[in-house]
Amino acid sequence: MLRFRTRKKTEILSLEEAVKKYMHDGACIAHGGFTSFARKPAAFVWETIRQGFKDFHVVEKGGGYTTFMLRATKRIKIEESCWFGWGEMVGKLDVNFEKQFKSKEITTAEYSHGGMSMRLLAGAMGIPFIPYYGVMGSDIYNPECDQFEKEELRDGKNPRIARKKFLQMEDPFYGEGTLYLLPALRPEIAIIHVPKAGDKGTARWEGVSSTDKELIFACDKLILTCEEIVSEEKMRENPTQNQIPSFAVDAIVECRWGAHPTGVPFYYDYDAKFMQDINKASMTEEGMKAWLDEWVFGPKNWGEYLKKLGVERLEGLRVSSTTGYSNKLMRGRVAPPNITEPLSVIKSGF
Amino acid sequence: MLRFRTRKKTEILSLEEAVKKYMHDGACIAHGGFTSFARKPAAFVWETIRQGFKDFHVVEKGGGYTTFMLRATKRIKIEESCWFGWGEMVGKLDVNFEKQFKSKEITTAEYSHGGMSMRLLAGAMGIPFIPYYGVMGSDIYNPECDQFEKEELRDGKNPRIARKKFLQMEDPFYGEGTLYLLPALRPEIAIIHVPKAGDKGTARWEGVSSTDKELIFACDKLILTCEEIVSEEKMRENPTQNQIPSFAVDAIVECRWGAHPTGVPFYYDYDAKFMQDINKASMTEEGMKAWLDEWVFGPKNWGEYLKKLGVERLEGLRVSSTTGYSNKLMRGRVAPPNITEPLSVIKSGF
Amino acid sequence: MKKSGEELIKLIDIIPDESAKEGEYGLIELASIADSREVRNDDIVFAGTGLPMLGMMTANMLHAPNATLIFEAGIVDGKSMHIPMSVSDQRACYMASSLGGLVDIFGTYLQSGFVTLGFLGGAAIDKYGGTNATCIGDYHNPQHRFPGSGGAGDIGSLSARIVYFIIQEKRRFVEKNEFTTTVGWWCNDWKTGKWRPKKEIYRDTIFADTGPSAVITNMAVFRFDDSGIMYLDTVHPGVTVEQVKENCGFELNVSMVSGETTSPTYKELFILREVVDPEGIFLPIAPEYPSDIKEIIEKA
Amino acid sequence: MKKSGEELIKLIDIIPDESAKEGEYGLIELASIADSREVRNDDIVFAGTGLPMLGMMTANMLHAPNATLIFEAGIVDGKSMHIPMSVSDQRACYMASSLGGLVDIFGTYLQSGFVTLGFLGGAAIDKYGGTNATCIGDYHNPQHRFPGSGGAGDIGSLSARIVYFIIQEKRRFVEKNEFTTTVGWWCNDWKTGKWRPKKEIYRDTIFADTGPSAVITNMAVFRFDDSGIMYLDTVHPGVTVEQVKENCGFELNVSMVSGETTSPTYKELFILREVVDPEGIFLPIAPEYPSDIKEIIEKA
Repeated sequence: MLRFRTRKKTEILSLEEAVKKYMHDGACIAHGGFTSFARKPAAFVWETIRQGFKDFHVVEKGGGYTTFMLRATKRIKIEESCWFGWGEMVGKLDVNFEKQFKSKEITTAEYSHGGMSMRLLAGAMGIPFIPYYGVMGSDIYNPECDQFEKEELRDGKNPRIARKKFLQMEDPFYGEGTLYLLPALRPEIAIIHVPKAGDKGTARWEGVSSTDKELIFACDKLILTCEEIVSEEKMRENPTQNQIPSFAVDAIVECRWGAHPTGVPFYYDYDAKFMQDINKASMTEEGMKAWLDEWVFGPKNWGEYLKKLGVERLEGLRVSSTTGYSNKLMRGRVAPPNITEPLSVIKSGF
Repeated sequence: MLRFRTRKKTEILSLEEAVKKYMHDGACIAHGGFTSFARKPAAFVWETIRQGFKDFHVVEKGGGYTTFMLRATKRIKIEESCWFGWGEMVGKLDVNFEKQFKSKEITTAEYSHGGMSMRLLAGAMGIPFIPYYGVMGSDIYNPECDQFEKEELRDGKNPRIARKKFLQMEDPFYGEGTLYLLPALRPEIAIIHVPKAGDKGTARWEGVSSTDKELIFACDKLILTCEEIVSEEKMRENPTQNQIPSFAVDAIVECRWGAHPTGVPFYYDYDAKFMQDINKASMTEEGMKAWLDEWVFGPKNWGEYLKKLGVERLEGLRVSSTTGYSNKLMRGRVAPPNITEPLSVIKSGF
Repeated sequence: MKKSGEELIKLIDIIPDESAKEGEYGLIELASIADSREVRNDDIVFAGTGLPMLGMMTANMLHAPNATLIFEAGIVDGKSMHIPMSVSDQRACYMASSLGGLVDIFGTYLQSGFVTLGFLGGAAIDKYGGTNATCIGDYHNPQHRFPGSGGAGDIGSLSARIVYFIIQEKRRFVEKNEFTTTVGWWCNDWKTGKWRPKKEIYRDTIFADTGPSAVITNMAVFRFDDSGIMYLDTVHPGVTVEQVKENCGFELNVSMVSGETTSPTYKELFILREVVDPEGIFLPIAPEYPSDIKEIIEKA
Repeated sequence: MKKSGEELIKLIDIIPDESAKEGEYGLIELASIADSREVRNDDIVFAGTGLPMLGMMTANMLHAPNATLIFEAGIVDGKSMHIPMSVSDQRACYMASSLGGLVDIFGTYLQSGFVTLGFLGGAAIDKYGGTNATCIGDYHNPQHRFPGSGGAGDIGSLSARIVYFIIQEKRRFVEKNEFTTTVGWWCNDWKTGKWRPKKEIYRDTIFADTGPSAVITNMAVFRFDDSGIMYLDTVHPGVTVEQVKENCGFELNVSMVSGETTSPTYKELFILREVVDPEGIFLPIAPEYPSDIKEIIEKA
């Protein structure tokens, strides 16, 4: 979508201000990070739920902690995704998704990871579609399995919903047979959690990118939440390491532990225990309500949420500066071994 | 082009060995770097010319020093590009290109930078084509200006030449009008010069990427020339900074000053004077021949070429470790000012 | 058992390469090791979360040290010291060759044919090797609704070979999936709506030849015949062909059984338990080592 | 003149903002400064090599400190201390916000509409604002053959506004280009092969409204009327309308001349000469400063 924009003056806002200013009922939103492990904008979604916004059209490469929370509070109306589960540490199933899918509270358009990634890439590049080879013959491309078509959402009235789920086409250039054309994804608001942002918007992360590089440009408005705002000058000493150029950023929110219970490489680890507890709570409506009252609606603000988590819990997530994760975190039955060099490398090199 | 490969065992070769093993007459080749400034694989092309290989099909985003050299020695038969000039410091015109285009010694397919970049991206992603909006209405898309069609190169016999230069298509997904479909670019051999490579293939550069990230995967065979081979372990301490994963690399050649007279950020600056001299020589056939005899065919090997350049010249290209370029290089009429902070930043910040 | 890295490495060398006996290993362990044997040293392996990781990491310590592991969140050839709980776990990034994102992994590496082995778990598979991660019942009004494809669909259609790890249950081994998430050797031709062999639909393209190569369960190893139908290849030690048939929801071809699945060796079990998943994240509690092995371990 | 950074900054503040007189500046200087005035503070500017850089960098020091500069090799918002000789010069990367490649710059930033001002040089332009960087004569048998589009075609069709910097010569200002490399306000509709206004061909798309906004030469400033035809807007001080017409290859519309191009001020000249291109890479030797300005500079 070629749409001309003026240079964005990046503004620095509080969590409350940013949610209030940018969110609205029915917004088409997308979150950065990966499933329930890496850099989900948890605090932003937490505040969004508290402020009562609803009826979202969520487009996301894979679900995770943030979509789990939105579903648990019935805030999603339309969802385009490739994975509707959550937390791999809890068996991947989201009971609320299953319920709301069956009751048709949520209408979905369903692709695969590769397909959604390509769709975001097309969105970032401003082209309306992109070819993709993945999952030929799957029921993902069964015309009868298109809920948007069934619900008459593909009538062209909603500029964020493509008129077709996909098209098949013969390659006219190299004679390589049939492939799919997939429509671009163009969320209105993307929220990405990063460790560090410069005060004019330049930002970076370490570890996996997920589809964040594409989200930055596929959206109309980009909000960064971050662990720390640093001077723009500091960020620019090594520009090769910055994935987010300043001109793309609308607002920055400094929010420590803003991805909890998911992790931020080199800042803190994921809180598997916390998510296992929520998952248990989510098995009944009352359980979930009690959990939400305690952890989402209870605390006065994000600072109070952190206080409630307590020092011991947060300290337990402290990472090693060499590996970017906690070498001590208890995740299974047994404490992690005290290894400082990969054994596969010791044994046979790279 | 989905084509299954086995894991490449990266081999470390000398410059002579690598050229001998990988190059052949008629090969479809592509070079990394940008024009005549950044990281052109100059030594590799120099050795290729010396070993006599010819009739190349060059696909490249923009020409530069290396295509200039190949044209000067009449080694190119087919060229797909978006810019057929060279050295911006010498007025951008390549007299040999003009001559060989007119005499039809070189047959071209001509796009724009954006178009060639998108074509390389499609090549890297294994899709046969990609949509692009750029340069609608230009004679670049005048069906009468397709030399490949005219020379009957689009008959599908050459797997590296698309059956059509482009197609026009109406967007069926968002109703955004007409756009172009451009065929993927799929060179056989790509040569990229990088500052550092690990001994198993992991590599990185600093500064601009040009289209190197796409070339890595668009090609069948990837050869890296580099300033230094370091231990694989060293490269992996900061994986976020590596652009080239080890599995993509076929061969590595350690070759100091391997991009001269173009530059390598944080290693050495471009040698504008050297290129101005060649450009002058290229104005006559005798001039060019004398220059080639002296600088390409004369030295016994790349080491001798460096000796011939001499300490003073090489020292003059030494870069500052802060900026990655030479703060002292004489490029215009006046020596560079002794500035250590950008004045625009001092005056009004970022 | 608390051993240092060096002690573990030394033990790997001295623990015997002999087959363990029934009862000395769990079936998940046996299956993980069977999984690991599918990895070749020159493979580029795209692995999903969970048991596929175990197989790949075991292979890396033994016969396939050079096999390259990629994970969908963007990780290439990480050298984990602690097993990741997910394909985006920072533990998987340690000493990686490069870190990118899904467009790199799916759009580029997978789609341009670098991946020679897709290593997947799955909830249900049909006799054509297609898997269903989406729903039971009508798509729009399902009895059960699962998370959907994730990366499995892509990996399962764009890798040269695909190996599945699935729990052996009647309801998980079905005649034909109600929803095909990842295609097997037969699939719908959407031009005609017909269920046909993939080799015919995609004749002359590379997709004709990509597909499931093996299915490994806690009871057996299955492979596919020329017509793209699953058959029983080997049964795990102590498991009978009859038992496998009882736990399979379709008429299983048992005419090509080649024998018993090779038992894991003590060395393999040691690597799996003490090096790959010593935290017990994916592995259940293991049977004890026999006394001679225990002695070797304790002496070290 | 050898001044430190701080001295230069101080001088920028105290050098008067008064118009310089004819003879106190070269025409390239005048044109560069006219160029700089086209930049708005909220622009994202995609600049080509050479004189467009001068205009942009001058604007950054004056009325448009927040305008963002991008270069095609992959550079976003670099803060150069030394003027780059090319759009890939490492000098352009210093203190950049991010460094990527052409796919980022063309495929993403430009194609998705972030660029509000394309800032280009050009060899030849026609009265519709299309430029020719490819050839003179028949494409297949040309009299002259040039390097071709480079990034100009893309920038010239996907930026909201485009400003050209072109040397004023009869052969460079033509009725209609023999080869349209970068489209102006009219172009060929390849469906019909007809030469038509771009606004009609691309009606209801954003391309209807993208196009050249100004052409700046060493003699004058040109703009475009509603039908997409170039007209003379201002003539540079000391240049007559007649002189411009003599150096223009088509029948120039001079009915809308709005007056004289505003002269550069001493402050602008000082910035251009001493801050932007003190090495004299793109600027020819400049006339001397008048004595009062020289005195201010020397005293600092």
